[in-house]
Amino acid sequence: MLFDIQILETPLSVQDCTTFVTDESCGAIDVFIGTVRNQTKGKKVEYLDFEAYKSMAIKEMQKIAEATSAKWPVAKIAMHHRVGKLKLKELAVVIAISTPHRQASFEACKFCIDQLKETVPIWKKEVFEDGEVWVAAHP
Amino acid sequence: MLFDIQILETPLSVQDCTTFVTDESCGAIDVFIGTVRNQTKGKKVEYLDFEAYKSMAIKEMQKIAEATSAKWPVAKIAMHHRVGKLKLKELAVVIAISTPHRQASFEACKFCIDQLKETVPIWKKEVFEDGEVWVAAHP
Amino acid sequence: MTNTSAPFKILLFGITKEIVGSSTIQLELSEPTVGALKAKLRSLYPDLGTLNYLAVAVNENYATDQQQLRLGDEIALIPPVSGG
Amino acid sequence: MTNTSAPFKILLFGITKEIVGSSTIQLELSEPTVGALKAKLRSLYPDLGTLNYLAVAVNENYATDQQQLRLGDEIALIPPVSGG
Repeated sequence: MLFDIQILETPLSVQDCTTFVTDESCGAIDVFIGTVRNQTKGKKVEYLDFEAYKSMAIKEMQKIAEATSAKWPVAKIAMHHRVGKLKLKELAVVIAISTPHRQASFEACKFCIDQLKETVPIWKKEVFEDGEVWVAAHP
Repeated sequence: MLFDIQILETPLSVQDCTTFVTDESCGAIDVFIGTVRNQTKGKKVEYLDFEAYKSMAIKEMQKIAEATSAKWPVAKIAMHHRVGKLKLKELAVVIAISTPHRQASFEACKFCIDQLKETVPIWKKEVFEDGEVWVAAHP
Repeated sequence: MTNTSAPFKILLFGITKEIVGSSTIQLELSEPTVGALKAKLRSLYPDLGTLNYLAVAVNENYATDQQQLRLGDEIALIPPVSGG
Repeated sequence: MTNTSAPFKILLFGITKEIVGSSTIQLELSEPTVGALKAKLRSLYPDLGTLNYLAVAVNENYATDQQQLRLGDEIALIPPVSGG
């Protein structure tokens, strides 16, 4: 299996992703990790709440992995996204990609996270001390 | 401490590096991992043997971390390099960098590994079935 | 509307779930297309019109406004995504 | 060379260690500079001249050929690096 794509309600493991993609035909792995930041535009974030249209999200992540493999000489891709309430510093997404050489690993990993943020039906609500907002919903 | 820079004779831990750099001011971590590949130009590799001028290598890695922090809004950098004999798929280097936003994490991490390969006094011998070669030593 | 089809069930997520006040709704449509569905939803829930965009997925794929809806299709409203 | 200084000790790594056959050597230099050191080493060990490049570090910093060497300096030959 080339791709390990999951949406999880439990904490993500970077190690699980890097172990999955490690391949003896490859000299490079790039890993992107999205973590919960303590502020947005200067406003203090208490926690994030992620919701997914899970079955479609998995399909869209699969499409991204396939598109990435078509553009770069990728051996394996792991793409794990967390849902539910996430505290500061917790991992929201981990994407790991193995390639023979390093340049492709960076380009492919950046492509994956950029695409994920465009097309995968997952929504993030930022919860502040005095309110909450669905990110990017409004102009 | 902003930087965790180490040269180790024992297996590297991606988790150690990502845990070190995780920071609540940051939403992004990029990690580069260099792993042992099974071939070079079609020739089957049995194992790699890394040697370092350790005290100077640490200083050069520190300089790279400082240069990276001067160019991008980096919170923390972990840079671990292994020495000794490494089997296929083992980790030779792990570089993890946390930044507020993702674009900088990719750029900063790529800069670090590119620089490391240019300036840090560490040498890699590829050992084949029928011989061995110090990488990049000769034209 | 007199010439109604049987009701379509629509899945709601994120801010659309909050605007509608439910995680699913059932609607009748005189014209069974994605475009007609969006128009009807915007007339029933004007706050949907304030979103940056509003897509519709049919059977877990993004759909165009022209796409026909069929009974049994899994239909979902997709407000602006923000994963990662 | 009659006007020799006291011997300098040089650390060797990777392929330079293999070419010289030792992890350190001691040398006398009529002119205590990095350039003179490299020239003398290349004459003693011609295989060093086949390398892609050969740098010298003095006290753990890359040195230019013009740099003066002083007794007690930590001197190292740096063949082409290949970490990562």
